[in-house]
Amino acid sequence: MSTIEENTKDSVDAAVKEPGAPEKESEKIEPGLAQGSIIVSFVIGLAIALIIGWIVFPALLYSEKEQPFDFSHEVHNDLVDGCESCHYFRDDGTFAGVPKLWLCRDCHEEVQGGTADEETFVYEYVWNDREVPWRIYSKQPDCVFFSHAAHVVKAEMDCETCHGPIGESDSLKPYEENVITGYSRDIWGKSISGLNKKHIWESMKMDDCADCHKEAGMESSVQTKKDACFVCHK
Amino acid sequence: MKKGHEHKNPKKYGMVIDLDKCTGCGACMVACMAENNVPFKKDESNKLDSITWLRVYKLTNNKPYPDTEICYLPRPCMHCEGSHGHSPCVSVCPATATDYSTETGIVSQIYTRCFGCRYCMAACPYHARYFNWWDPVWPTGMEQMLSPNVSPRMRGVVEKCSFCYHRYQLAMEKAYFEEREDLEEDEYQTACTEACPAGAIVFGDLNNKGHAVYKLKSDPRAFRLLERLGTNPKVYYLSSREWVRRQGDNYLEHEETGKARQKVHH
Amino acid sequence: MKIDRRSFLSLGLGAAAGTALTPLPWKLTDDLSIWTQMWPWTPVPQDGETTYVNSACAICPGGCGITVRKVEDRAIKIEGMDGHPVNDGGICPLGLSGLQLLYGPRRIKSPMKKENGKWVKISWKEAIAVVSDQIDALRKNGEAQAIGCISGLRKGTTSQLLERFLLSLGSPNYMSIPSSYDAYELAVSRMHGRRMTAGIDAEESNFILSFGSGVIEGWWSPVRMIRAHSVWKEKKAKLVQMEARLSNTAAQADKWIPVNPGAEAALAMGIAAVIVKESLYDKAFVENYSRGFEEFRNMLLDAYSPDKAASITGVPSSVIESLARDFAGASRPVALYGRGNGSQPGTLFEAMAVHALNAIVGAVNRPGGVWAVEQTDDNDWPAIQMDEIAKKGLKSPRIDGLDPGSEKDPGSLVSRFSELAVSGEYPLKALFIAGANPCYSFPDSNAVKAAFEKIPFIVSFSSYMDETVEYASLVLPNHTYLERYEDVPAPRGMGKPVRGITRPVVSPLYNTRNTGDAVIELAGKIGGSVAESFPWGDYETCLQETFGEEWGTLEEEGFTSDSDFSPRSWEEAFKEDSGKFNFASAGFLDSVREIVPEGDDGSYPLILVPYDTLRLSGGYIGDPPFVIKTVEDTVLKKRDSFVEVNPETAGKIGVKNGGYATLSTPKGQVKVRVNHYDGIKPGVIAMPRGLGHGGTDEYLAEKGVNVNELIGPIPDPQSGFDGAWGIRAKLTRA
Amino acid sequence: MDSALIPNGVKRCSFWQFYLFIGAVGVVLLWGVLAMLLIWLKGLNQTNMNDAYGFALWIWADLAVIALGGGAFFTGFLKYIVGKDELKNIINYAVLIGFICYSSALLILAIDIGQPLRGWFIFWHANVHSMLTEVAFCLSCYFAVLTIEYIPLILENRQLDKVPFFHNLSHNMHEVMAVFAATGAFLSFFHQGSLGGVAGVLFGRPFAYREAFFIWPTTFFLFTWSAAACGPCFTIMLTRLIEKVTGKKLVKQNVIDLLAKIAGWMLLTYIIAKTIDTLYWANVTVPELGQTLAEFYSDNALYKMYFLFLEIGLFGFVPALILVTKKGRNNGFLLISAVILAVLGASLNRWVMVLQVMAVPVLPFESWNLYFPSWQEVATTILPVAYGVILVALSYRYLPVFPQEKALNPIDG
Amino acid sequence: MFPFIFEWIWDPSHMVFMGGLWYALGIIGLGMTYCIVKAAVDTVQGKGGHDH
Repeated sequence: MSTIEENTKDSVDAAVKEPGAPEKESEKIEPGLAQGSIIVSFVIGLAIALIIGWIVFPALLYSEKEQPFDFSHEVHNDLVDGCESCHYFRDDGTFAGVPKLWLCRDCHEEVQGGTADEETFVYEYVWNDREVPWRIYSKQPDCVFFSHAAHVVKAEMDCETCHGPIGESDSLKPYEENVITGYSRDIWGKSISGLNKKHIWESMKMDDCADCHKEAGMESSVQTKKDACFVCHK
Repeated sequence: MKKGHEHKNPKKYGMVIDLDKCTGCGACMVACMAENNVPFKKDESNKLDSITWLRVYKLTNNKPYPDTEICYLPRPCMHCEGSHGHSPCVSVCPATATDYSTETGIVSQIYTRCFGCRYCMAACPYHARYFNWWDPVWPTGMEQMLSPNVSPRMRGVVEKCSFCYHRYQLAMEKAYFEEREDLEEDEYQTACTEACPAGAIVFGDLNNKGHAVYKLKSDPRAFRLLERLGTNPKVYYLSSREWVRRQGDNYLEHEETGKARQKVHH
Repeated sequence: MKIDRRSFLSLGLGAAAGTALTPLPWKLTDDLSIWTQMWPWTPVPQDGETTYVNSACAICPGGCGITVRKVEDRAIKIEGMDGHPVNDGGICPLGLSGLQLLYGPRRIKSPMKKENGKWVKISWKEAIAVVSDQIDALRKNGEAQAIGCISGLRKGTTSQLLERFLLSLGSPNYMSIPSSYDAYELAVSRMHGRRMTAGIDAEESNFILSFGSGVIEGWWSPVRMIRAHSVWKEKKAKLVQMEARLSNTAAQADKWIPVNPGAEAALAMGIAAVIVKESLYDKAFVENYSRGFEEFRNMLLDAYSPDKAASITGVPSSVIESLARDFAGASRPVALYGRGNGSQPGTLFEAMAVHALNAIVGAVNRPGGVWAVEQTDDNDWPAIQMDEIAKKGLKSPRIDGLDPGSEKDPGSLVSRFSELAVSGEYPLKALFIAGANPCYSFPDSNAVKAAFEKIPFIVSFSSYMDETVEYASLVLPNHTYLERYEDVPAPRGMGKPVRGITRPVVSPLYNTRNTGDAVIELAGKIGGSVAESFPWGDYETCLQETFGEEWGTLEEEGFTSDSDFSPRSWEEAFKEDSGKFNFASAGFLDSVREIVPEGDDGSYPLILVPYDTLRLSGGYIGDPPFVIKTVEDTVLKKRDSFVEVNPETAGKIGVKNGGYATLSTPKGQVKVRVNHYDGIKPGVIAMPRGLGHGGTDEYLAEKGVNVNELIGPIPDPQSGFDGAWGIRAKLTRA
Repeated sequence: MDSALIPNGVKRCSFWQFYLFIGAVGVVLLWGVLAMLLIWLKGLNQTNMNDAYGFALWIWADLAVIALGGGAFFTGFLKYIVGKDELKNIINYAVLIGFICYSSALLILAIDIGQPLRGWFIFWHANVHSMLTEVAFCLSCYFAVLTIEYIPLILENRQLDKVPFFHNLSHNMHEVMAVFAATGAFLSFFHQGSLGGVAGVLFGRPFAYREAFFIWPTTFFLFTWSAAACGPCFTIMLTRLIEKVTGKKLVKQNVIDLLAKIAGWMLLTYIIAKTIDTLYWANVTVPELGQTLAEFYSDNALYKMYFLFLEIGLFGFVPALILVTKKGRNNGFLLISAVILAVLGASLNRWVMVLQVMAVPVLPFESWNLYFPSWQEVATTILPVAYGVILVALSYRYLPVFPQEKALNPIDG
Repeated sequence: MFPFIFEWIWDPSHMVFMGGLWYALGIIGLGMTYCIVKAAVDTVQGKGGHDH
């Protein structure tokens, strides 16, 4: 490859010796003008890409889905004795998650408050004995095993640590579904860059779990010196 | 807010399989398949492309009639400890999809992490690892019987016996709920152990003197498969037949069964 | 500014640089890999509350208790029921796969009628009407006796309802399918002089002589016997297995005695002869509680001296002698009858020979021996109402020639079904099929199919699309055992009384109906005395009334049992003067002793014997996908069946291991592959039952060869049972 | 038609002749691409691999092309680090072959994994204890180096060179090429070794397992060594091939002779080391694990013991001895035979270290496994060959690959 | 491969491996950056092409 000088010389000579070669035109452009247009094009390209990447892409990636009807945690929280009244543990230690109809039926056999949402609930679901197809914001993928008992009972964490102040909310936020993966947006987090996380509940990726487990001194993995894979995977 | 996780009594789950009792009926294989959402194809007669986390081998003493003897040998994943958890497969996985837990001694396989390079299969001398060559397909209606406790695998990843780890997860969850830290022997048992009509499979913590496996592993009939390689497997076998014990490992002609030195890998 | 190649390139470079500074490529890469982790075509099981339901397994007569794990309303796993007297947590591969039958593609989803060779879905109302019309027509025509029923359900209320239904219609032709257990029961009944049911107190035995019984391969009550085998191993009891092939049982036995196929009875007699000759028998029993011993002794010494026995059985006389001494010397010996899983009845002579062997060592009604227990009627249902038509019909003889109710009645015979059903005394005009698949599981299944073609009206109660359903005119599909209530009688050979119950673990998935209900409804539709014979609103009421107080326990626990039960002592058992144990009972000493296999040894130099394995269900329900998956590739490879052949025999024929061969018998010819197997007697070839299914289940159909197409029944002259144990065969290189 | 693109002072075949040839090879390429798409869409069930043969034809092809592509790094090492300046006359070609080999290897790896879309996990979630991780990293980095080495050659195309930026870039890259080459050599020593380590660390497979020397199994060193020995042989072989095809002398004999001589000594030392390693393994390692050498070889035609002797003798010592002697190197027939034998030797070694490792039963009650590739596997393995032929043809036609071509083949008039 | 990734460990084996990797990547990256930047500067200065 050190023969470059020689070669280049040859080719240049050849080019000079061959008048009428097709690529003459490019040499007509003024160097300054060409560089200017090159820089402008570069900036335009850059700007378009930034807009697509930061604004258009996230908008396309997530599709907003409606919940079957609205629900106020705040209203219910005032009436019951803490989250576990509805989001309870079963006798085998598993967590029931979003309550089933039978639990709501105690109060909602008939319309109580008279909101349109409650009417929808009572007439369409309670009376038809149909479970409400809630979309679960914090639903982890199938490969994840999450034990509420381990966190709530053993590690004595409260619900808010991971779920945020959902108990104080008066209505349900829109559910955003990642159109590629089918995940809830809450797993990745609202921030598309995944960087500026302020509260634990803002994202629920593997690394978020791992950070806390590492902090708690769980180090049973031979490979990673962190918590072993099968602690959270199934 | 968060309570520390104090590390105590690391467990080492293992199995002792009594080949004198094993009848080769195949219940363990089926129990495993049913428990772990193992897929099945229309033709499963090619055993090199048939996912059976636990496979029952038919051993023969290779003698002609009428001195022929056969013995069945169920082979789950051995959950090799190697030296310090470096089992043959764990250290070779390039993407950390398989790991060894010092808390339970179980070799895990994470299907969503595995990208299907199959190096672990090349590393495993027991052929305990299986590749999903095909998309798993359940005939219409039969997906109803899938267990939510074990995630179904997708095409293109490796899977293997997990010692029904999900049962440990559920047992621990119950224990935590009841504010306990430890499990009773019967709280965590694998599906094959429970199903075996012969009671030939015993499962428990090899470190726990109170567990049946602790004593059984030192039975004079006990041996492990390919011990000499230094895989340090956690599945023990019992057989009163010398030829069966001898087929558990490679021996030179003059060597005595069970007396060979084990290799240690660092 | 001019858009030229360079600025365009620059635009692209800018875009590339910009894209790298956005989350797009990174998030997209990440999400695409997450997509592969969540492929929409890979199912995600729904989570929910886990519950457990205790029930019983009704796939085979083993009588195991099961616990079904459910998540919400889905059944996700069947496990053995802990603490159940039969299986205590253990379970067989077939039982474990029950959910694949429930949810599988083999299910019949609605009543169906065959119209122009095609199945048409119909309503239950219509289906019941079609059947009752047919029955009415036959009865009006005075042909009530031409209605038959083949039932795979030996005992229990459903079979009783079916039998009752037939009797109330006026037909004596209710036929259950006999097994080796029925043959043994008949032998015990004849030798004890009363209708007896036989249990084996196997767990307590310490020396087990098995005459080809697949003790750990499904014999009588599969899981219970495997558990018993483990008990034997623990307490170092001895198991001696006598058969021509190194079966799994033989492999696990302390000793395998390869015996000429079909010579098991002679071997039993040979052993008995040594015991008698050397006075090793239990004198307390023989002298006080038996009669006919002299005749028995004479016959033994005459016909089964060690040398003679050795020449018949191929077992050296020294081995016979030492076996006899060990057996008689054991404190709790027992001899077992019934080849393989015991589904084939075999000859009465052989059953009696084994029972006589038990008797001379006193292994009767004592721990570790055979428990003979009087048969009691299971129910106290009101008497059957019979109208004139019924009475007239019942005067006709049974098509199988049996005299129902007599002491010698072996229950029923199907060994000559294909011949008698169409060309016997009178041909069958209508046939009900319940819990059976004769077109697959009867020997000489092609002849059975031919007979079925000639029967004008066939109604199947099958839950699954099987070979027999293909020949039916109508299907009234039963719920599966996971969707219905039904009592499960004590398993074959269980000494202690046990009863289990199946229950609707899940609500019925399809438009099916419990056969008990279907029969009751059918009777109601027919009306008159037939309806009066069924005074229950539905089957569940019938069950509740039948079991009275026991029902509560059944509902709660899933089973009832009496763990303290023990059989009557010798004094009690034989106290009636006629009730002594009879060594010279009818048809024993003077009977035809050997069944000669079909075919001449010139054209067919080999002998083909079918064998049973727990990995292949040879019964009316074929292997579900999980179980067929466990079948070894030396038994089934793609669509080819393998036959086991001794390498020496194979060498003579010139077939390599794995090579193709043509197997022919007097009944048929098939292409098979050859598995060189050292564990089989030269000259004998073995083939498993359970392959070669038809039907529409792609996980089962068209795999291998159905051995029943190659063998045929040979009625035992004594009992009429199918006494065949094999057939002559020829193997040639293909 | 394309004369403006063809380097000055050299003669090339006609446009139509050339593209007819490219088209013909292109058909083979398309066949491979079809198979590749089938595999990506339908999965690895399109292959005849199975649970016993998790590694098969592809991994062999991978290992083989990387070993043979080793000519690039070793020639670079000799030229830039050792200072064998004559090799400048063959290094372009060596780089080109290396580039083809390594890009093919990466392509095959992308087909070979069950979940191609997760392929990046090997980098992102790397387990540094895995030899495969080391392979992946070094392979990718070295491929980047090869690309960097190849780019200036592309930029030397008569038309591209006219663009000032490209001309400068090419010039600057040449200036610092020694740094790249050194990095490439460093990376290559490791990944060639890691590829040997892939088999050598398998302590569950006595046939593959080699005891560690420092932290690496001996195969680590043997693989690097054999790649350094056989890679240049492959370069020489392909030089002779292209000379045959074009009917021109492209590289002067002294260059070939130098490379052949070095390769010969590398091969000789390698095969001695390999022999010692084999003897130690067969007499110490294997018996310690309760096995004998004979147990690793079967009656099956593919796994007979004579392969071992073939590898060491005919494919090892024979070419090595030819190449270290001046006479041998000067005899055209002997030289070409020697390099072909050496190439076969490296390929056979990789074959044995992949396929036979899978075939040999470890559990005493298991039997030998056999495997025959499906057409999809064969097509995707031939795909890189077709791709390589096309790339070599294009490069030869349009780029000044052989600096000595003009001098050796002066155009009349 | 980065310190913020789950599998990263600050231990010698990782450091040696990742050190080697990042060293190589660094050289490749720096080298190429140098070449490209210098080529751009040279081009602006009017070098290259046929006025060479």
